[in-house]
Amino acid sequence: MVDDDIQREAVHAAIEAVADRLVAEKAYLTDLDSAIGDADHGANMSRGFTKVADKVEELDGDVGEIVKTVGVTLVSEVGGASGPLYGGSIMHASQELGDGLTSETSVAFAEAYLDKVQDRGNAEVGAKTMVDALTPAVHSYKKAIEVDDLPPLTALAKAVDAAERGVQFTVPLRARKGRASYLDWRSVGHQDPGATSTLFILEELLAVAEE
Amino acid sequence: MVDDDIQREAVHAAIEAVADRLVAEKAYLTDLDSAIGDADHGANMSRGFTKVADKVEELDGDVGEIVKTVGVTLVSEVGGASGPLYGGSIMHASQELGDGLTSETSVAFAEAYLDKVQDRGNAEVGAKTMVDALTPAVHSYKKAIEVDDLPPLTALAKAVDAAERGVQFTVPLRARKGRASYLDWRSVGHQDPGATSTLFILEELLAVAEE
Amino acid sequence: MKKLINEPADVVDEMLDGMVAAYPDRLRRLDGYEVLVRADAPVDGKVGIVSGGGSGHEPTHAGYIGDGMLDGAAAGEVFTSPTADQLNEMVKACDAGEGVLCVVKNYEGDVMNFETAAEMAEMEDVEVAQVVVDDDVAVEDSLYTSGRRGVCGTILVHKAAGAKAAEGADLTEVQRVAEKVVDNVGTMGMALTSCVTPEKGEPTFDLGEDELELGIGIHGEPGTERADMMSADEITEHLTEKVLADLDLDSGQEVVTIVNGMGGTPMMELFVVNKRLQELMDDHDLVVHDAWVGDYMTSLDMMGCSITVCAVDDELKELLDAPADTPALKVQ
Amino acid sequence: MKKLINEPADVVDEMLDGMVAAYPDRLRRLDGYEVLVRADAPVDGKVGIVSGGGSGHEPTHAGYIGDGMLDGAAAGEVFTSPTADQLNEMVKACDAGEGVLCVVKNYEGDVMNFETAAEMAEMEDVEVAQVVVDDDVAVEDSLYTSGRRGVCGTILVHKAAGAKAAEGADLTEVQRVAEKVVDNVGTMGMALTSCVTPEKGEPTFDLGEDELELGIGIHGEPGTERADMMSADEITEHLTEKVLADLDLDSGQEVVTIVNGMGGTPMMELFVVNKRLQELMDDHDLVVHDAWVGDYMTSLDMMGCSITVCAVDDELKELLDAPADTPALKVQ
Ligand SMILES: Nc1ncnc2c1ncn2[C@@H]1O[C@H](COP(=O)(O)OP(=O)(O)O)[C@@H](O)[C@H]1O
Ligand SMILES: Nc1ncnc2c1ncn2[C@@H]1O[C@H](COP(=O)(O)OP(=O)(O)O)[C@@H](O)[C@H]1O
Ligand SMILES: [Mg+2]
Ligand SMILES: [Mg+2]
Ligand SMILES: [Mg+2]
Ligand SMILES: [Mg+2]
Repeated sequence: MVDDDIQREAVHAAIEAVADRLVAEKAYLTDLDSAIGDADHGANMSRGFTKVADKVEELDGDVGEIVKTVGVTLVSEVGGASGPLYGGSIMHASQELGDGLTSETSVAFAEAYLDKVQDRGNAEVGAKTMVDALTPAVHSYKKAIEVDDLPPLTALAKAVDAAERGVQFTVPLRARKGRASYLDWRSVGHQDPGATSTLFILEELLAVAEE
Repeated sequence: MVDDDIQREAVHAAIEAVADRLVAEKAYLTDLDSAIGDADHGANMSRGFTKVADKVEELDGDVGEIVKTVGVTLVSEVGGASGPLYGGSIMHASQELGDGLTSETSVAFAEAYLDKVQDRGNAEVGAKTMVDALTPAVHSYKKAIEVDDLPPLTALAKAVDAAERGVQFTVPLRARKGRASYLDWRSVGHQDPGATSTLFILEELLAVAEE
Repeated sequence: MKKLINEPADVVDEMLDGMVAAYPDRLRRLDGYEVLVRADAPVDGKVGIVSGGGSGHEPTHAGYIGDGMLDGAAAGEVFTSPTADQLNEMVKACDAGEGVLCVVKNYEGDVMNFETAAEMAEMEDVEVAQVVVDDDVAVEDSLYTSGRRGVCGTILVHKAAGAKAAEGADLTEVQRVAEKVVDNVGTMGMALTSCVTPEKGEPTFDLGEDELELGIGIHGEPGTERADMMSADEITEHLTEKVLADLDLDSGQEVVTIVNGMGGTPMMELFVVNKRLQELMDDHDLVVHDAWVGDYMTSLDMMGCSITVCAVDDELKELLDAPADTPALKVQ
Repeated sequence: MKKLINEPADVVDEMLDGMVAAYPDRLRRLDGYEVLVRADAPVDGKVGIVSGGGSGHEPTHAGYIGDGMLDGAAAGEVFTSPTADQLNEMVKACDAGEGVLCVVKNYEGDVMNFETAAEMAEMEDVEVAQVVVDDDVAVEDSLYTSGRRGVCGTILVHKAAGAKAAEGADLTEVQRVAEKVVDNVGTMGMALTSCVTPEKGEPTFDLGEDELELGIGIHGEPGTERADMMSADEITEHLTEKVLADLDLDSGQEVVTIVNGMGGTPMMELFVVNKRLQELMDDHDLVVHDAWVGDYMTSLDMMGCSITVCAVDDELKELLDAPADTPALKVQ
């Protein structure tokens, strides 16, 4: 069992960093969503995480409970497609953190999160969604820890790098899921907003972990 | 009694010239009406006189009858404020042309026309309307013919010159009648559309008369 | 500016045919005229109520044809009063021998053409009465104007007069209630953008991104005043205070309010305005009998709104609440 | 772009209060939620019909609350599906023990949130059924899309299901007629301009003065195709042929048509479109039972329109003609 207080603080710091980042990137994410969606992804994400930051501040409880509250809050604040995808999946995956945050539980969390996103959204890799950033990130993270036995910080850096490639990978794709799919071939050449916000979140988690 | 055929031809030529001019000035008149009215004076006048030109072509009858038809056609084609003012007044004044078009009857026509416009629209000189172009034009015409015994062509040239001053006179005025009056002081600095179309018509009558 | 039209010159004609195609059981077009009347006009034993004016204010006027409101509506060119012969034809088609009330908005063109039409109809033995609506408080009724304009309050005149006529009242009575509305109603409008007429194809006036026009009419005329951009609450306060200052109502007075969209304003925004309007009514101790929100009297695609307040007594409440069954307004 | 709003973040909240202020006898807001329900919800002995989705489509959804249509409507942020907890609260408030039908437009966000809400409500012993509307023929329902979108045909689902529920039918029957509409309706839309969301404050997409977008949805998404500017007749022909090709109706089939404005289109233009639409129905030997024209399902201030055709049998005709009494749609 790890030290609850330290973990709580780390989670609080991470949430704050993510919230700040998404607020800062609000216009950018909305611009991406304007091109192939409905111009609200920035507003959705910044509204959701601002509320999360407000709420989680007050929360005690263990890390699993805090993360679950993050998910619940996102579910009830974000709406749209990203609300249930982000929020519902975090909520679901938080079960893996019952014993606190360790290398092992973080891998389990990441896998459960990815599974739930895919299960709920029914999108394969290559459908030009957040799944395209998430899948390589989770795969890299898992391999770095479980196969290569690297420290979590290094593993997380690899995940960020993988997510970045995933985001770039969405650009030339024709969308098959989400609103971008309505555009058919016209979606080609545009970067997916949800993949991008996924990358931003991972980048902030890494930055906080590095401190 | 003057020669009906020659007069008919002159009237036809005049109507055609007026119609052509108003069609050509459609955008300009509408721009004037945009600034202090509702952006339709050009459309109203060109629609009305185009119909008049179409219709009068076929008409026989004496000059008085032809001119009456001009008025009736304007009344039923133009609408707005300018329809009854132009059309109704021409209709009314056409009675003065029972004996054909002479110096005397043209003065009577002009006076009757001005009276009717004032009677119907209830606008004094200085209210920033067509009356401001019309009044000096009719006054000059009457004086030139009845007092100074000048030929009709010279008298008409003086009328045009007077109307031109009337149009310029409307620019600095605050409107008291017509839609421009709703703008109150904001109407100052703009030229009245109806005074302008009155001038254009007189200019064309002069041009045809000169031929 | 792009529009869903064919030739600008055909837009009124095609619109009228499109309306009849939408409501073939309710509306009939007078052959060769830009006039719509009730399919069953004239209605036996009933005073006819007609209106009309320039087009571009849809659903005004023809949208209000039907039981409990108008018998006929004449459609002029965009923003141009219909001609007297059109109006005369409409009046005759709506007369069942009980006479016809013409509801005229106070613009010189409309007034002159309706007057001529009335003269023509009277020569053919139709009894005609007129009510001139001039509810726009933005324009002072003085020597220096051609009087206040008729704007959104006109709808309430149609409604009250139409209900009275439906009761079987005679022309004098119908005219009386129409005039009662005119005496008790005030409206003030504003625009965020100019409208674009089909003919001109460009905004009638230019307005900066940080400006708005106050005291506009419904014909794309510039307003009486240009102001810096304000919030919805501030705009609502400004318009409402102007109207209330003009009406000068006693505390406790019952009123009907209208938030009217100018055609290009999303309904979402009209409800935002209504929220503040109802708070203000409360602040002024006015009792809101009914609150209307929608596009009743528009200016083509203009973004903006007007606020109307009408003081109502028992008679007007009953008439405004009475059933109406028209394409644009149904009260049951 | 200027709007009649206060803070963008407050616009949905203030709109809902403004709606309740306009219809205090008809609408009630669930305390602390962005949900409106009938003032008298739940209605004893009646299956509840609820809908909801992003805001910005007014009068959809809350405008259709009332006798013969919806019992409740949840309003998400602009163009963003409401969250599951809001939807759950609405479902519970509209359940009188007979169960609730959720009318869902086919967007992944809406579907996922409604599904979650249904699970939540069922855990609290509310019987929930769902119908997913996907009438937009612009989007092919294939492996390469998330399926067709739900657009203006949704209004007909509300109407038919609402009428069936008002008859006292049970949940299965109500769901059956809702699905019958879904199986028989197609819609295709186009835009002359992009809409402007309060948050972004600028057009979602740029469109040249000589261009238009075909196959748009109702969220300011760019369409499936950009084309050169066309006349109203050409546009109407394009949209109608697309819808008819999809529906593949027999000659003589009875239909209900809708010309729906996107929010910024003057009604004048919608009637011009309707004129051509009705001619085309005639050319195709389709028998128009009813032709609707108006702003039913909008995209904020977007200029454009959609055309909906729904094949109707005797049952659907009766349900669509049945009385309804809501702020935005009254049938008597
Ligand atoms: N079925 C899906 N599976 C996975 N991700 C999806 C799916 N649908 C949408 N997304 C993601 O959600 C993002 C859009 O989120 P957002 O704009 O907030 O919601 P909405 O599309 O409802 O407006 C997309 O960029 C995409 O990454
Ligand atoms: N009461 C009036 N008396 C004289 N002329 C008037 C009066 N009202 C308007 N006018 C003239 O009519 C012109 C406007 O005509 P037009 O734009 O065709 O009609 P409307 O004002 O109905 O749109 C004004 O410029 C003015 O010269
Ligand atoms: Mg989006
Ligand atoms: Mg004009
Ligand atoms: Mg005009
Ligand atoms: Mg969205």
